[in-house]
Order: sequence, then C-alpha cells, then structure tokens
Amino acid sequence: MTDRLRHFLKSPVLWPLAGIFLLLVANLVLKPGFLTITVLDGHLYGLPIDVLNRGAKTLILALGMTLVIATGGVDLSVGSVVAITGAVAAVLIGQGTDSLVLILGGAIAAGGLAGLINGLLVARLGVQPIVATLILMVAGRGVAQVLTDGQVLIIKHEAFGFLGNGFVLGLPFTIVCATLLYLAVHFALRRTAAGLFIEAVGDNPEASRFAGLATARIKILAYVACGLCAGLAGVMEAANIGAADAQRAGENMELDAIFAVVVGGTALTGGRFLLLGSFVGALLLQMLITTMYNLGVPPAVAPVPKALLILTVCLLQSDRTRRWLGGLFKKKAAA
Amino acid sequence: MKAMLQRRLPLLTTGAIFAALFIAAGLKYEGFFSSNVAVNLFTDNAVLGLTAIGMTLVIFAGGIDLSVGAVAGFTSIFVATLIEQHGVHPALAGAAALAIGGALGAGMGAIIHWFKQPAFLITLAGMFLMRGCAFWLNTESVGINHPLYARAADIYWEFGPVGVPLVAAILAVGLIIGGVIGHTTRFGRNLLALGGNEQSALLMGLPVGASKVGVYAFSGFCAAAAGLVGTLYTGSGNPSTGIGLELDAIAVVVIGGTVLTGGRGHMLGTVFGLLIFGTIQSVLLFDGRLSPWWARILVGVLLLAFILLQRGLVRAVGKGK
Amino acid sequence: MTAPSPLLTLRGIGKRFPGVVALDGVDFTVRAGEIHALLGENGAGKSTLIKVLTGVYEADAGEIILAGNPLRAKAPADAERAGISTVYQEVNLVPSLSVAENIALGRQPGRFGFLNWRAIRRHARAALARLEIECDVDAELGTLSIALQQMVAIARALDLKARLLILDEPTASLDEKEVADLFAVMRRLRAEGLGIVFVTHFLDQVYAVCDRITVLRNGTLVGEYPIRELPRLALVGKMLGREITATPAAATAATAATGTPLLSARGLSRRGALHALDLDIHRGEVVGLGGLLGSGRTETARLLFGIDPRDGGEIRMKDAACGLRSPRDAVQLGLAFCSEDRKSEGILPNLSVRENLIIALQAKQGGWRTISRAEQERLCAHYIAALRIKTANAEVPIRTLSGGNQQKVLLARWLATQPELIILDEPTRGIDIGAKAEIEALIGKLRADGIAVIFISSEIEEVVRNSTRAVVLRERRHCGEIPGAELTAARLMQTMAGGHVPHE
Amino acid sequence: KTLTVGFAQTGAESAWRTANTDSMKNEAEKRGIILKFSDGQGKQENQIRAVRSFITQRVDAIVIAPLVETGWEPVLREAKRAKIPVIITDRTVQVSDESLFVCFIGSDFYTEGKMAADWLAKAVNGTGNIVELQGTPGSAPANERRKAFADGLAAYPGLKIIDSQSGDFRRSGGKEVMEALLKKHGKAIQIVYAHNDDMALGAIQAIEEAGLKPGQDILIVSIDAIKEAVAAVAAGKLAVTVECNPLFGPKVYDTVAKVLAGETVPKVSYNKDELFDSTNAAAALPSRQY
Ligand SMILES: Nc1ncnc2c1ncn2[C@@H]1O[C@H](COP(=O)(O)OP(=O)(O)OP(=O)(O)O)[C@@H](O)[C@H]1O
Ligand SMILES: Nc1ncnc2c1ncn2[C@@H]1O[C@H](COP(=O)(O)OP(=O)(O)OP(=O)(O)O)[C@@H](O)[C@H]1O
Ligand SMILES: [Mg+2]
Ligand SMILES: [Mg+2]
Repeated sequence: MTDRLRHFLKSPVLWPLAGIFLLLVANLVLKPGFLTITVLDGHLYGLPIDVLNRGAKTLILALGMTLVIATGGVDLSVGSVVAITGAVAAVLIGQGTDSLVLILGGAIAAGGLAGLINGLLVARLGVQPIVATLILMVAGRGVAQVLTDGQVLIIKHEAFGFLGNGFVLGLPFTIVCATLLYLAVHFALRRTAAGLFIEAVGDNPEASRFAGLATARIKILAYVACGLCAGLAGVMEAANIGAADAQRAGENMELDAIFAVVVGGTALTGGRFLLLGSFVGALLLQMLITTMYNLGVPPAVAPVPKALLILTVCLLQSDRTRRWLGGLFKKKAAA
Repeated sequence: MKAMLQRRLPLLTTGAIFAALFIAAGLKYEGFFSSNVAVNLFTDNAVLGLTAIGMTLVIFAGGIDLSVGAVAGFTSIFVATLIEQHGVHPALAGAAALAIGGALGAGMGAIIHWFKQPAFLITLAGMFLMRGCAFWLNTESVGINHPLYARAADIYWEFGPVGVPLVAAILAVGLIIGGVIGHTTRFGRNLLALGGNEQSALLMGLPVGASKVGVYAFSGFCAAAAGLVGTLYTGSGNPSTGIGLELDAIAVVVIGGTVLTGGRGHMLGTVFGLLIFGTIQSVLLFDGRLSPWWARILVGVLLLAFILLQRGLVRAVGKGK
Repeated sequence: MTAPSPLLTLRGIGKRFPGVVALDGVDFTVRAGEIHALLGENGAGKSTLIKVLTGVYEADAGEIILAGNPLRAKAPADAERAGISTVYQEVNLVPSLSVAENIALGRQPGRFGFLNWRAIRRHARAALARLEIECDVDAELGTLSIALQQMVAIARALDLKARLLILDEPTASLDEKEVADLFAVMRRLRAEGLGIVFVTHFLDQVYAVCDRITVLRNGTLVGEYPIRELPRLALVGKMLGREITATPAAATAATAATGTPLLSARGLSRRGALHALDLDIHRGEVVGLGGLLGSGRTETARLLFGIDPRDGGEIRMKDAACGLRSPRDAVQLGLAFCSEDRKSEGILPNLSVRENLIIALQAKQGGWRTISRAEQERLCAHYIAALRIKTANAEVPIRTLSGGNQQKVLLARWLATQPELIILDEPTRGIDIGAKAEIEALIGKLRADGIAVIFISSEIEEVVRNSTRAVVLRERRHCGEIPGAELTAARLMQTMAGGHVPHE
Repeated sequence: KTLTVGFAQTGAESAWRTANTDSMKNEAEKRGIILKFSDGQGKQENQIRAVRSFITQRVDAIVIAPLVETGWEPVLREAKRAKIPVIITDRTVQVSDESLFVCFIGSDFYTEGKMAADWLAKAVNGTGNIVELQGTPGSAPANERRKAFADGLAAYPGLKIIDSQSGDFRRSGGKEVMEALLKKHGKAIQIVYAHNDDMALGAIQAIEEAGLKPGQDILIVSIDAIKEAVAAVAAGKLAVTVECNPLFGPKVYDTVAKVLAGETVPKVSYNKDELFDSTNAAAALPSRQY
C-alpha cells in the first residue's frame, strides 16, 4: 500500500491534479456557489458539469494526440480536421441524409482519411511530423471552406444534435462519450501489445524495426487514430452549436490538445505515454478557462494565466524542483 | 570535395527549386520579372525573414521557438505605446524592446536547459504570455507619428534601376549576420553539435547550457527586431502583429532544408526558403483570381509538392553518386 | 621504472543511482608516464568512475586531486580545461557534422570566436594522419562505419594537449591494425609523460601496453597491481571474484552439413554494399563470417535480415521461396539478429528491461496475442539468471544498465523468440571475460539444439573457436570458405588478408 | 480597355465577409472588370503585401478593406507615388494626409454599436443588467462595437454592463461564455449584447439549455443581420440585429469608374445600415441574400 502511495506520489499525473484542486479552491473562495450542482428536468447542471462538458472535445483530441506524440510525432492538423468533419456532417445533413450512422460514418471517416494522409506522409515518405501535419493544417481549413462554400452551415437534425447537447443518466452525452472513449482506448492499448509497440516505436524507431515491429504501420495507425478522434470531436463541436463553421471551428485546438498531453506527463520526444495524464491535463485546461470566465479576467489578458499555468506545471514536474523540494522535506524532518 | 558536395545537396536542391519556381512564374505572369518584384520579396517578408533567422539557429540546436510571433506583436505595440503615449524617443523604445525580447528568450532558454523542459511547451507559454501582455498594453493598433518614422519610410538606396528600402536592407543585413553567426563562429557550430547530439556535445566539453540560453536569447532578439521592422513597415504598432508567424517561420526554415530535429542545416537554405515562400505569395497575388479557400489548399499542396520534390531530388542524386 | 609522482588521485569515491550503488569508496591513482588499465566485469563501475572524474556525474562522496590540486569538474568542459581528455565508451560525437568539425569542436582554431575553416580541415587531417586513418575530413561522420567513428573519437581525444588521457573501451570495434596503431601512439604519449587510463575487456591488450592494473568489482576496489605481479589467471580471478572454470571447449570438428539448407541465399547483392553473395546455412551450424573491417559482414547480415532492400538475389528458407523483405518478415520466419550498434539499433533506452526483453517475441506474435504479465516476468527472471544480467530489477529503464549488460538483454530478447537462425554481429563486443565465455558456451548450446548461427566477430580467435565453418568476405565479396576441419587462425587470417587465393 | 482593379480583403472570417467578397467578385464579373483579389487571412501584413503587389502590377485602381485603422500611411504613399487611386471601404484609415486615398465607402462599426445601444435603451426604458459577448480581442469590429455601445449607454445610468467576455466571434465561443456567465450571475442577467450574430446564436442555445426563454427571460441584442439571425428575430428569440450591409460591389465599381473618368466623388459615404426587430424581420426574411 505504501509502495503504491509512493508510486502515486512520483507519478506526473499528480501535478495537473494538484492544479485542478488549486483552481477548485480558488473558485470556491471567490465564488462559494461554484460547486453547486442542481437538477433540472432530470439533468445535472452546474459549473463542474460544464467543465466536463466543455472539456470533452479537448479530451478526445488529447487522446488521439497522446498516441501520435508517443510515436515521436505531433499532429498540428487536428484543428483543421475538426472543421472538415463538421463541414462533412453539415453537408451530408444538408443533402437530406437522415441516417445518423451514415452522417457519423461519413464525418468520422473523413477524419480518419486526414489521419491516414498525415500518417503516410510521416511514416512512408519520411516527412517531419510538424511539417507533414502543417500542410494539412493550412490546406484542411481551405477544404472545409470549399465544402461549406465559406458559409456557416446550419444543422437541423434532432439525433445529431443529441451528440452535442444530449444527456445520458443526467450527465451530458459529450462527457459520457469521452469517458467511454478513454476507457476503450486505454484497454485497447494496455490489454493488447499496441501500447508497448507505440512506446517502442517512439523510443527508438530504428531499434523497433530491428526487433521486427512494423514501425511504419504503427505510426500510420497512430495518426489514423488521432484523425478519428479529431473527427469525433468535430462532430461534437458541430452538434453542440448546431452549425458547421469552417473558418473558426477547432481553431487553436491543436495547441490545447498538445498542451493537455504534455501537461499530463507525456514527453514530446516520444516513448512512454500516460493516457490518464492527458485526460487530467485536458480537464485542467478547461478548468482554467472556466475559472477565467468566473473571475471575469479581461479577455485580452486571458492568455497570461494560461502561460503561467504551463510554466508552473512544467517547473513543478522537473526533476530539479523535485530534488530541491525533497531536500527541503528532508531538512525539515531532520530538524 | 565530393563529400562536401553531398552534404550541401539539400541546399543546392532548394536553390534550384527556387530558381525554377521564379522562372516559371516569370514566364506565366507578365511583369513578374522585375527588380521591383525581387526587392519586394525582401521588403514584404522582412518581418518573417528576421524571425526566421533566429528560428534557424534555434532549430540548428534541436529546439523550437513558438514565442516569436507574440514577441514581435508585443514589441510592435510596446514601441508604439512608448513613443506615442509616453513621448519616448524611438531609438530608446526600440532598444528597450530588443532588450525585453532577448531577456525573455534567455529566460525561456534557462528554463528549457536547467529544468530540462520541452522547448515546445516553454516557448508556447512564452507565446501566451507575450500575446497577453501585448493586448494588455492596448487592444488596438496605434499609429506612430514620430518624424523619425516618416523619415525612415523614405529611405531608399538606389542601385541603378533598383530601389532598396530600409526594411529590405535590414533583412538583408540580418540574414548576413545570421549566416556569419551560424557558420563561422564557435557559437554557431556548438549549436549544430548540440542539435546533432546533446549528450555528445556535453561530453565533448561544449558549453551546452550557455549555448542554449544564448540561442533562445538571440531568437527573442530577432523576433523583437522583426516587431520593430514591422512598425517601420506599417508606421504603426499593432498587438495582433505576428499571429501565426511562428509557424510560417518554421515552414520557411524547414523548406530551406534545415532539419527540425536539429544538427543539420544552413542559413542560406533559410534565405531560399524565404524566397520560395515569398514567391508563392507573389504568384497568388499576380494571379488574383483564386478564392481564398482554394488559395489555402494550393499553398498546402505546393508545400507538399515542394517537400516531396526536395526529398526525391536529394535521394536521386544521392543514389547516383 | 622510477616511481613517478601521482598525477591523479581519487579517494573514497562513492556514487549511487536509484537502486544501485555504482561506486562505493573507490580509490584510484594514475601516475604521469604510465598506462593504467582499469578492469572489471560489466557493471563493475568503470565507466561511472570515469564519468565522475570528468564531471558528467557528481560524486556522492570522495575527493579528486589532479597534479596536487583538488579538481571539481562540474561538466566535461571543466575536466578538459584541467587537461583531461576522454574517449567515452559509446561513440560520443555528432553524427550530422563533418569529421573535421567533430575533431575541432569546442577548440576550433580562429580568432574572436570566428572560425578558420581551412585551419580546421588542415588540423583534422593532421590529427587523423597521426593515427594513420584515411578518410575524407568533409564526410559526414554518421556515414562512416562505427570503427572509423571510434578512430575519429580517439583522434579527437589525442588532439587535445592533455596531461591525462582516458580511453573507455576504445578498441571494442577496432581491427588489429588499428589497435596496433593506437598502441603505438599510446606508447609515444606515455614516453612524453602523459598518464593514460585504459579500459578494455581484451586481456591481451592489457598485457601488451599497460603498466599497472586497477581492478573493480561490483563498485568496490579490489586492488591495484603492477602488471608483472598479476598474471592473467589471477587477474581474471580478481575480476570475477572466483576461479574461472574450464575454458570453453573448441567447436567440435564438424561433420560437413548436408541435406537441404535451412537458409540459402543466392546472388545476394546491394549496390555499394555487397556483391552477389551465395550462402547456405544448415541447422546446427555455426557459420563464422570473417573479414576485415568494412569487408561487408554487417551488410550481409542486414540484407539477410531484410533491413536494407536488396538489389538482386534470392533468399530461400527450407528450400521454399520466402518473401523476406523486412525485419518483420525475418522475425516471422524464425530469424533473429543481434546488431552490432546496440545504442541506435538495439535498445529502447527509456523502456524497462522487461519490455526490451519481450519486444521481439511480442512482435513475432503480433499485437493481439499479448504475453501475460506473469509470463513476461518468468522470461525475465529466467534470462536475467541465465545470462547473469546485472540489474536492480526488470523494471528499470535499460539505459541505466552498463553497456555489457544491455548487450546481454538484447541477446535475451532474441533467444526468447526461439529462433531457428540467429545472426550475432559482434555479440561479445564490450562484454567481460566471464560473459564472453558464457556467450560462447551459449553458442555451443544453440548449435547442439539444432539452431543455425551466423557469427560475426572481429576477434579471429573467437571465430575460429566457435565456428563449424567460416565464410570470408573481402571488399564486399565472398572470397573464400574454410570448412571446420581446416579452420585455423592462420588460415582465416590469410584468407581475410587476401594473401592466398582460394580454389573454388 | 478592360479595367483591372486590385482588392485587398481582410480575410474570410465571417459569413458577412464572405458575402462582401462575393459581392465584389460577382459585380466585377458582371461589368467585365478584371479583379485581382487578395485574402489577407486576418493579417495586416498580408494586406499591405497585396497592395504593394498591386502597385507593382500597375492595376488601374486599388480597393482596400482595412483590417485596422493605422499602419497604412507608407503603402498609401507608395500608391500615390505610382498614381494609382485608392478607395477605402468598410472602415476608415488614420492618415496624416487625407489625399492619400480618394474616398471612403463605409459601413460603420461604430454606428452599428450606437444603433444597438439606442434601440436597447428605448426597448427596456433605460434599465437592465447587460452582459457583453465581445469579438476577438483587438479586432476592429470588436473594438468599435464595444466602444460605441459603451458610449451609447453613457446616457442611461440604469443600463449596466455587469460582465464582458470574449467569445471570439464564434458560435461555440458565444455558447461557452454564455454558459459560464449564466452560472456566475444567474437571474441577474437581463440583456445580452453580442458583437456578432454567431455569438448571439450560440448564446441563445446556452440560454435555452439552461431552461430559460431567450426573448422573454433574457433580451438579446446583436449585430450583422445574417439570414439566420433575422430568422431568429422573426421567431422571437433574438430581440434585434443591426444590419451591416456587405454588398459593396456596385457602389465601389461605380465610384472607380467615376474616379478614373476624372469626376469628383464625395470623400466619405456610408452604406445604409438597417435594423431588424420584431416589426420588420418577418417581412425582410425572404429577400435576405446572405
Ligand atoms: N545513469 C545511470 N542510472 C542508473 N544506473 C546506472 C547509470 N549508469 C550506470 N549505472 C549502473 O551503475 C553500475 C556501473 O555501471 P558502469 O557503466 O560504470 O559499468 P562498467 O564497468 O563500465 O561496465 P561495462 O564494462 O559493461 O561498460 C551498473 O550497475 C549500472 O547499471
Ligand atoms: N550507414 C552507412 N552509410 C554509409 N556507409 C556505410 C554505412 N554503414 C556501413 N557503411 C560502409 O559500408 C562498408 C561495409 O560496412 P560493414 O559494416 O558491413 O563492414 P563489416 O565487415 O561489418 O565491418 P565491421 O567490423 O565494422 O562490422 C564500410 O566501409 C562502411 O563504412
Ligand atoms: Mg562501461
Ligand atoms: Mg560490422
């Protein structure tokens, strides 16, 4: 038990968790009603629920991003892919497609295709990930705009809207969906050898190939998975606001996703990944955004707290600080 | 000698591709072959070019600096606010801005090195920080009416039929200085070594920490210089200057054949990358018919085609040795 | 010899890593004008001692005195400034820079921080010439073979005006001529009054150049001895802490293998790497690949294992065509390949010993059929015991193991896949005497089990001892084959050197 | 001789902007004018680059829809040196020398904000708590609409802005911010002022999801009058949307023709902006083009 505790205390997940806790306390002090959750028509309402609800998209993106980052890559195109898939869904609905399966299938498949392109560029043609995905980041938004003809397409579809605004057992569907996806990905990676393969490829691609791993295929699959996640997030975004906005949907979301992953303890250099960390990281980010609304931070300086958060988490996670803190504790114990 | 040639291959390829692109555009569009277009490549890309200089060296060292755009934006509004609202002399304001850019870079470098944190994240934090500060100073752009600015806008050097404005000249000088630092100083070579293999660089007794701090400071300095040049270019300060600039700068550096993982590259490549980037923009403007979204797709496709071409050429020539 | 004053004194050095005590109160003295061997098994703490000395690691305890003054190196740069020049165990240069730059880095000639490229090249050429190395100083270092890179690293170290030169296993990938050249230089430097620390696992080399020996075992000092007072057998005993049992048996003179070969390659070729090679391997055979440095042995192995695409030729397994195109295919077909470059082609540095050990087996089984955790742990326990892998436990990252122990984990990785044919490229490089004997015994056992082995080693004796047949390469061509009965060191050497044209 | 006109557009950030671009393009096609179009992608640097390129290409006239007011002086001076007439549309520029451009044809973000404030003050009799959904910080419409609205409210001490956050001109942003603000202020919110329709529509969703009735419990005021917003006014969810007419094409080319013919044109002219509330929305809906 103490062993487990010690293990937990060393885990990188601890810091983002602590961050969430601190923000919670700050919110509570400044706005005591923060944690209140009320029941309305059998649905739960309240800021904490909002945090979960809003964080769901970043969370889903962060799941896919974790895999890509673990292979030693990065996917800058997820924001654009969110726009594309939203546009695809809107266009399909606009053409009178009624089957939810078709709509979802079409939209998410578009995300998968985008991931496939990224994966092929990176793994087969050896283009550096930042560059390969930068291409789709630039071109992807154009594609989305061509699809929607530059308009904000309005989506009127009951079942589709449920994906963004529905409630299951009193909880927003988005967060239920994100949690299920998290569990699914977790088990798919840890109950099979897929997780190990991804970590191996990220740690040393050459050695992995020598050990008989299909390095290229593993990388491609990671990008495809990331694309699918972005597709799902895009569908959610479109369903949530009931419209596909090619210009602005998913803007800067790639940075949020990367942020969540890295704050969660997965190194950008690849190798070891921490899915749980990404989950917590995404929540931390959303918590921060909601806190800023709550505190009425002027919109113009909103990036500053974000910067301070990144710096704090980074510095706390570093070995140097830990050693220093460790030394402090020891001294106290001795005294 | 052959080995030398082989190592320079990506560079030569990039140069060749630029030449081909420029000639093709010249044949297609009337009036493209003019000294004006060529000089404009420098003038219009001065802000991008100056940030790309710092970015090149940072990438040499295997790092990345996402804060450059925000630093440029901050500098822009900072200088304008000082001059217009506090009556500070432009030279003093500029010097202060350059100092802030350098100091911020040095700070980020120190955190990256001493706390062993990923450059991507720390400079991302730097980006948020500076962008927030820029908007905090002023959310609106501020026109600069100081007479010095008016005079600077009129500076032209005539070389025969070619008129070179101050902004273009600053970029040219900056590129030369960047090249000298990168290729003929110990500092520059240490950066490449560091990017090639940090562990080795350390064991070889190179000043790893100082080099890292130095290169981020330099990049911050370049970004601030870019912001300054931006105020010259527009005669105003704008806190939104340089949004997305960091990605363009990275693209320019990488198109130039510098490897993102570090250890390999050339400042001349960045020059070519900048010229290619500028030429693509010019072509879009000369064409002027594309709808903005198709233009975006086209830029993406061109970027892709370009990278594949570069790869293909390097591989083909490499095999035929 | 007169007793020169101590140049360097280390007293009571202690260093612990999480889970391991790497050094525990070690004393070490080097005098000016001597070559001092630092010996010990894998993981004894040799490299750690060196890194503490040069400031890579900070010692937990102890003091260092260089030429009468306390030395407090915070970084390798400080040590260099104090006159300590070091070649570390793993080649530590920058592969993406040119040879000339690698030699000059950090101390380039030039003024005011500006470089003089011409002087840099001239300087590099001179430094290489001193070791009689021929290579283009403008070539990118990464394109050279490991051996050449090692020579460049040594050239770099010698280039420094130093009082103390440290060489941590510099000879592991060098051939005999290069070793001889290096020794000549070392002797000259000794005569000039330098102190030299020399780490190696080749005892012959110790007795060829060294003056005194310090032996470490498990992070503690065993003792310091003048070379004449410590005969070979006693030395080995001190290193191992026990008497070694019988030397490994020479390979039994093999009966010529017959029947369909397990693997046969015809016309295997790749431009610039290998020229139309034919090779048959039967079950239970150990085929030694002989050849000088750069003769194409590694290239052969890489082609057989599908790492590089071949331009021509065919590989058949058990007389059936097999579409062997990638390492993945090779693993599925029951091949295994222990590569010579363990740092970049072998280990997954940040993954645990356990994960490194099972990765090939898991790859062979595919992603879906996972090996249960219990089974993984059983495998680890088995191989850690069987190969005497020195590690705190199976969950530490493999990068924290000593070089030799990493090598053993990689061997275990392949043995776990129960291959039909295993290719060992320099498996004994950087491995201590005890482990070497164990690996040789292991090869014998594999052979007895009917597994085919391709054995590549730069140590001729080793090839002769272990092979049932030798295939010799020269300048990337097959240039002869020596059946087991005729396999002697002299014959092998002659064929490798090309002094004798084999009849075919 | 066919006319060549260069048009430096700000970008394609909203439906309004797209309609504006389309108007310029379609009208040029109709009149047989060659339009060199440039998308500034929301960056002034790109716009300046485009104008400089138009000068190099020696177009007959240049039209600019400036992203920000300042920073145009150097490039306008170049245009003047090259004797190319420049027409500023949409919003004005600050220059020391008014002769640097021929004329200004504008829609006026400031007026729009003012109209919204005046309408609101009348509708609620000068009292109420307002939350403001701002556009992208630093962007021109956000700046102007914020300032104008605040100026307009100055005369009505009963109308108070109790909170103000940025929804980035995005529908999702509007929704997210509104959700948070509803949690924070609860029933205290009586009025929402959104800098554009997209955010307003997002806010309507948030309000509905919180179990409140937009239009009854909370009054929403917005700007742009995109088709969907006008429909929302007709449906009673949105109280008012101030039109900002994007269809500049005909007027701009008329002006170009006059200028090139040497006629004098008024230095400043505005497009007529309308206002849609419950009285006229339903009637206007069928004829909306964007
Ligand atoms: N960075 C590190 N982190 C943790 N443990 C380490 C580290 N470096 C070395 N060790 C441990 O310290 C011990 C001594 O290792 P060292 O590399 O000094 O051995 P060595 O004598 O050089 O062996 P070899 O002959 O195999 O190179 C080993 O048990 C090793 O696992
Ligand atoms: N990646 C590479 N790029 C360029 N040349 C290479 C590369 N790898 C090997 N070579 C060259 O190919 C030749 C054959 O090398 P190889 O490693 O097969 O020789 P070897 O007989 O195995 O020698 P060694 O004792 O080094 O293992 C060498 O001259 C080497 O320099
Ligand atoms: Mg060692
Ligand atoms: Mg070899």
